[in-house]
Amino acid sequence: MTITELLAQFANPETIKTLSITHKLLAGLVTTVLGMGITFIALILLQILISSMDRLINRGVAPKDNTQATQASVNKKSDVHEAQDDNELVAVITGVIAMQLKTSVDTIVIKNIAKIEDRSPLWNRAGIIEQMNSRL
Amino acid sequence: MTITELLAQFANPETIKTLSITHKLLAGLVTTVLGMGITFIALILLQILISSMDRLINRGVAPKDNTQATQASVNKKSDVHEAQDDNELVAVITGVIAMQLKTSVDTIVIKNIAKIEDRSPLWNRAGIIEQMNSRL
Amino acid sequence: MTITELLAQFANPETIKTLSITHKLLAGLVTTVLGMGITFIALILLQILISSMDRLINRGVAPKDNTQATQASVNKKSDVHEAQDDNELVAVITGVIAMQLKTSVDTIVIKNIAKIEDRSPLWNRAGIIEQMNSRL
Amino acid sequence: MLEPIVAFCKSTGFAALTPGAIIMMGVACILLYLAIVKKFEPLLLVPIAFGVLLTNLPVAGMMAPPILEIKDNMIHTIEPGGLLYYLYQGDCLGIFPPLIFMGVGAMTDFGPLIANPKSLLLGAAAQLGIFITFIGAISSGLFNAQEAASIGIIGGADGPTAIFLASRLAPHLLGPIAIAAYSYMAMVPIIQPPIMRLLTTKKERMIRMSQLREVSKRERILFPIIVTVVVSLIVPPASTLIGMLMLGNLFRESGVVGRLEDTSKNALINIITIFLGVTVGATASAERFLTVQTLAILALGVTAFGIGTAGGVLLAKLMNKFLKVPINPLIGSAGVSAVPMSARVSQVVGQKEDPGNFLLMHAMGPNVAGVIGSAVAAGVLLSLFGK
Amino acid sequence: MLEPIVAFCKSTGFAALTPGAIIMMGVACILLYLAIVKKFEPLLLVPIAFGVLLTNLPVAGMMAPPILEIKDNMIHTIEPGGLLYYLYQGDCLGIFPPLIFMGVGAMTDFGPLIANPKSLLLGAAAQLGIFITFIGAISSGLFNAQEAASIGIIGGADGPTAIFLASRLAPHLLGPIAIAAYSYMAMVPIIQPPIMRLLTTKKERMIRMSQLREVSKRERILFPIIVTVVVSLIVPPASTLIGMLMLGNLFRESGVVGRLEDTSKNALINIITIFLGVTVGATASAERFLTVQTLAILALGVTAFGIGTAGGVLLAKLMNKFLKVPINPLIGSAGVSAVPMSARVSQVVGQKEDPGNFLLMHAMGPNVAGVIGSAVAAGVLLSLFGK
Amino acid sequence: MLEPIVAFCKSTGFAALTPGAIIMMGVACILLYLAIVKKFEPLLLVPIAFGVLLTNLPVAGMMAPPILEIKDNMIHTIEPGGLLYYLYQGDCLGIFPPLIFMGVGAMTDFGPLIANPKSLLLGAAAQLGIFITFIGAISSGLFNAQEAASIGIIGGADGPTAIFLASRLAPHLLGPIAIAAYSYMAMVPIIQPPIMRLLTTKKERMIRMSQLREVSKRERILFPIIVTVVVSLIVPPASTLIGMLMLGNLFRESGVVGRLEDTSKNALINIITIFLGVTVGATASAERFLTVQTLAILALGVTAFGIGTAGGVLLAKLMNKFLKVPINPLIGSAGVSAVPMSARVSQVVGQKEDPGNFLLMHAMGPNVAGVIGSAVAAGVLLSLFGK
Ligand code: NA
Ligand code: NA
Ligand code: NA
Repeated sequence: MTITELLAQFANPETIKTLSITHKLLAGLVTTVLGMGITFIALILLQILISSMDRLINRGVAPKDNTQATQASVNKKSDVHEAQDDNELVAVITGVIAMQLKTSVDTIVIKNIAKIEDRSPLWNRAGIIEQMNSRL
Repeated sequence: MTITELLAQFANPETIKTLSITHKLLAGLVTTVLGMGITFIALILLQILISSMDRLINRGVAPKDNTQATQASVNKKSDVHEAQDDNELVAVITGVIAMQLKTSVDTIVIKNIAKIEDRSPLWNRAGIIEQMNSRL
Repeated sequence: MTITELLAQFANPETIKTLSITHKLLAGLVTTVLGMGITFIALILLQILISSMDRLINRGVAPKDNTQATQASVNKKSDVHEAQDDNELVAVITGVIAMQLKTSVDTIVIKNIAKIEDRSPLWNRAGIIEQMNSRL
Repeated sequence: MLEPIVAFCKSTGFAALTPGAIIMMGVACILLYLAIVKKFEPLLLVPIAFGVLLTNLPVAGMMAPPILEIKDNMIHTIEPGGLLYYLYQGDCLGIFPPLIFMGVGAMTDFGPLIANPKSLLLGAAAQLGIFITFIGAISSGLFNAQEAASIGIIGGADGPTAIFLASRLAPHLLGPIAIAAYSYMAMVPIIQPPIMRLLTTKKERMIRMSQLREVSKRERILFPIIVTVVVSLIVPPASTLIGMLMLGNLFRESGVVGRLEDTSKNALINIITIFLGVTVGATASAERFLTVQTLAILALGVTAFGIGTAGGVLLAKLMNKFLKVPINPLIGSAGVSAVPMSARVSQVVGQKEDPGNFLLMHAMGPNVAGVIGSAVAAGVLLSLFGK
Repeated sequence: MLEPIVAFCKSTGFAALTPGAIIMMGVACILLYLAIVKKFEPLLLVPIAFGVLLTNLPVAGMMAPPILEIKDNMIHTIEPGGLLYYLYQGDCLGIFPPLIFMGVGAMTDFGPLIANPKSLLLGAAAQLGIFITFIGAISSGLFNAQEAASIGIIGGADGPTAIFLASRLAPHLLGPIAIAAYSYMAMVPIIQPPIMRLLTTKKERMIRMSQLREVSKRERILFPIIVTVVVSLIVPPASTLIGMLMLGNLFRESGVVGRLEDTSKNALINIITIFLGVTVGATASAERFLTVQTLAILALGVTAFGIGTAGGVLLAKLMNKFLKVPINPLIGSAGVSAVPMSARVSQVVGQKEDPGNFLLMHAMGPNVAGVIGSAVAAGVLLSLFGK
Repeated sequence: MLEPIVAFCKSTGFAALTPGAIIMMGVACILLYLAIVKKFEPLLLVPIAFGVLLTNLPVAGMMAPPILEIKDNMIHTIEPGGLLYYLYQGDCLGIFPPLIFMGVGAMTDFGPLIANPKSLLLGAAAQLGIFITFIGAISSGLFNAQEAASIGIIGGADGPTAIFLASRLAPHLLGPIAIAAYSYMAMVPIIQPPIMRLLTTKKERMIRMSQLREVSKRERILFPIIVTVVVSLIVPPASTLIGMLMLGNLFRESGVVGRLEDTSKNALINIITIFLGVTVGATASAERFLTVQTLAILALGVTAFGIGTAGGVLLAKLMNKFLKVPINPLIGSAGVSAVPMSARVSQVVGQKEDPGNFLLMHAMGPNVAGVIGSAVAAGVLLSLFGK
């Protein structure tokens, strides 16, 4: 029988019982090849798109040295969304602290998820008012 | 055909196709007259009731001069509900600021919606305890 | 008829109408005996289990004098869950205050329900990170 | 042009306005007055009262069921039902009350009960009001067993339990029962003190009780698990209420799921409270509410509270016959639950005699035990009279 | 091994990708641009736009209904429906918009309206846009009465009302109508000023209005009750929207149910906004959206806003013929609601003439009145053209 | 009087108590111990464990379906179902997991992945565990393809994905699968390090990686849109999970819908987590859980984690054959997701060799890529074995 027929019988809870163990394993192998193949195709396609997005958007942005860049990214983020939890930040801080102070990571965690200030006092208003100021 | 029949056919997605454009427009006009009429009736009735409510409840409350009244209203409001967003307040502040400081309205907005303090620690308790103090 | 038959007829909205008032009252009495009996059995069983739990878990924990114990319990609790509302605390404070200062209970209430700090910045993360520190 | 206007006038609510509807709107306004001005359980009575108002608006049909068409394995909604009809499903399917109980559990500190397990006896005794009222309702001849049970449970002084049982046994009485339950819970400081004074001597009221022992975190964590298992084994129909109450309490005491505890006692319980309150009120349509039954329910409800109070106090006195260290009988009345109000009544009445006597912490024990007690009683009634 | 690969390729979305779907994804991206970069009503347009994107992903079937089997009193789900199909039930059963209105009520201060009840007339006049647009839609010959009504309501400048009516009368147009409503609400500062200047003299625009009186707490509490009863009696089909709007406002003004007010204007409204936005967007499938009707809806929608603005301004001028103390006609335009934006437009246009003239507080009156006005208009249309 | 007592005793849970039920209650207590004392994923394991407890309480029937009567186009509930049955509908209709994913998206920072797109390859490689385990499950002869796929997905180390797939393909295994998934996610620091050390040389483990570039806001906003479109086109069945994950992330990155982001990652995700956890646990009744299958699932699950770890590490080593700038193979193991734990494992194992080497930021890339990877794998399995 063809692989398609095999897969069909394999996928059917009734007919699978009729399959020999070899057939089952073959079907399992096909599934694995298909599954890993498609997973890789999808994620490689994403990789290509994201890399090209990078090239399209950020032209001539040179990486800075560690400390500065970190600083920057931290500040920049905290501008972008107010007081949101920032994994990179956690990373750096935890890393450093882990080496020296042995402070509980919790404290950092708690700080990070300070609830963001609600930016819209009336439902669907915030955006409006901002643009009014820009427009009028 | 009578206007009622016309409206009936007009309201029926099947029969409306059979109506001439003049009939349709007539029906549309009737709808408009009815709609605006009823809307006005409802809101005028509300106006009357609210005005009379005013007369019934607030006897001999003289309006104060702008600044004071504003002050008052602001304070009074913030007594009434703790730290709730108060459009009047926004209005005055925004107006003033818009003239001079050109501060982003957002800041005001954010302040206004500071989450009100939850007044009942146990479900359906707060009210109870208050009145207990009054009663016992 | 047996009590079981009586209860069966009593419980059936159709047949209950056929019962005499005496029968109804008898059935009501049986219900009361059953109900109170089972309620007591359940809660006495709980009492026994909780008392034995006490004996099993806390061996040789002597009660301290009022003020200290209170202090302790208050502190201990606030370690256990951060800033949660603690009825015992309310009790003591309210009691004392009620005697002297006549402060509104609300203020206490409000303090108590200060929202607990969210201890997990990423969904199902907090626990993980803690144990990591312990394990690695 | 006149015709359609006449037609429209016929379609307004004024045309369909009945005296009953007008009276019910008045009732709604009275309830709003009690809730907002008199602060009677506002968190429940405001939504309930508004639900009463909405359901009695003629023609609006906010409780109207949808018109469906079921054919060839498809369910089509020809005309959608009213908003309150859909929200009401959460009540009549028994979904909302247990979820509220989960929030209550996350808010409740069972420490005083764990520290003094004898409290459980008082929490059981105070359920006497439920069953005596049940007999009263039966002997009134106005109610069948299911209805009488739903009325008796008012004596549990516990809103969600009353709504849970009534929605299963007598949904048509949900409105008056819920209104009675919450109104009387708010009136506990008026109902209880005279009964407490009547049944106790000045000497008894002056009994001081020794400081409660500390409760370890481990006990606090084991408690909800034990209660869930034991109660559910003895009274399976009570397991939904008790189980969710204890799940919420476990969120609280485990100390490792702060976000779940926070949500269950804030966002979630508030959302459900709004839906539950409005839809419970919405069951009180004129034809259902303006009946002699309603008056009977209001009368029976207050007796239930009174008898429950007496039951607690009297058992406390009986216990003193056997205990070396006596307990103050005033804490018995707290067994009716109405947390934490009846506990504070115990303290205030106690302080009348001896200003230095702090009973509140001791009264919290029977108080929270009463919540468990009435859930158990509800379970028994459900197993006896449930479908 | 080739076969299954081919088979799988056939099952991908690429195989089923239609030009329409590609265009709709483009539309979704444009909407996201407007929402995120241009800040057009982001709270609604971000979910709506993403819903448009999701519903047009081939094969994904996120709006697919479930396959059921109904036999011997059991309903079995053979194959579950798509996520968005289930969430969409909240729209088409009319559950979500009233709940959003409850949150809006909890956020809205009706004080300026209570202080100046004349505002209600302006709020009524601004609904003219709804009905003129209705006639326009009819005369276009593209729409039946139900569809025309749903398009007209765009002129109400009130998202939930538009979605509520459209979901009842013309669910297949929900997508374009919602998108038009929110886009134009965001563009009010562009649409209104020219019309306002055209219809008013410099002298009129410079009219100063006297300080609004203070509003007592008692008035604030009575207001939602009165509005609910009166509006529901005159236009029963409006009672769901108005009732929930006023319930939310009562939560706010009563001052005794802080937690319910908080939840209804935060957690609850946010959750529903996400579900409503995504599912409303999800109705905009290519075959439904890429039609001449959609273009007509966009064109008619903007006229609706314009006519509404004119209606408010003109009535204000008319009123000045009779009033001793004249009102500034610029506040009339605020009657279209789009709270609080059109009110701020009134102020800004007024300040252009006289920087010392603060109209915002006075414009808030017609502004919130417009919300009530369009709900009433929606009720009328529902009673005329509803099933 | 004896009869009814006997009758009642027969109706208690004790009468119906089975050894299986007792064992399951023990299992529930063990899970609670792991969750509360050992802090194994408490946010999920506490509700799951309590669900196991509740569902195994005899007679309580908290998962009992309702008894309906369908006649003349009406659906009547003769007897309501159990609370957990109703909440469980959110699982088996596939509503809850995507909503949790929305919250996860709102919490997740994809910056490290955008900064280093190569991470995606590692995120793909780590899914190997899913499919090898699938083969293992098949060859065990105990499971059909649907069940084997649901077991394999445990290797995705992603709770919602596992629950989503299992609820579609093998709902009867939901309990053991969810319990295995979350337990092993908590045990990642024990499972991964030995494998990582075995497959890497000290020299490889000491590779330092250059600072990640900054990621612009624009990239952060475009990312979720691109991922949604691309993944949904290639694997349509994955679009629900990926779409909601990315919607949440768009809420976060757009920066204009703070309230929606806040609610989706707090109130909403917490509510759903409670319902999902309890009901997933409630599927683990004794007859379903106490089987040889469950043991096989636990054994297969841990291998899945191990193989996934190996897959990531080995691909990283392979990539180093081609890359000018080598990557540290330790970050490959983070591809199994279990965010952010396995990323921290990479850092800690790396620091064992070189305390100055900070891999965490680099490991976050494969880590979040693993979430996307396992959602894609789930989509493939769904398209192959779904109804
Ligand atoms: Na009670
Ligand atoms: Na409007
Ligand atoms: Na994964």
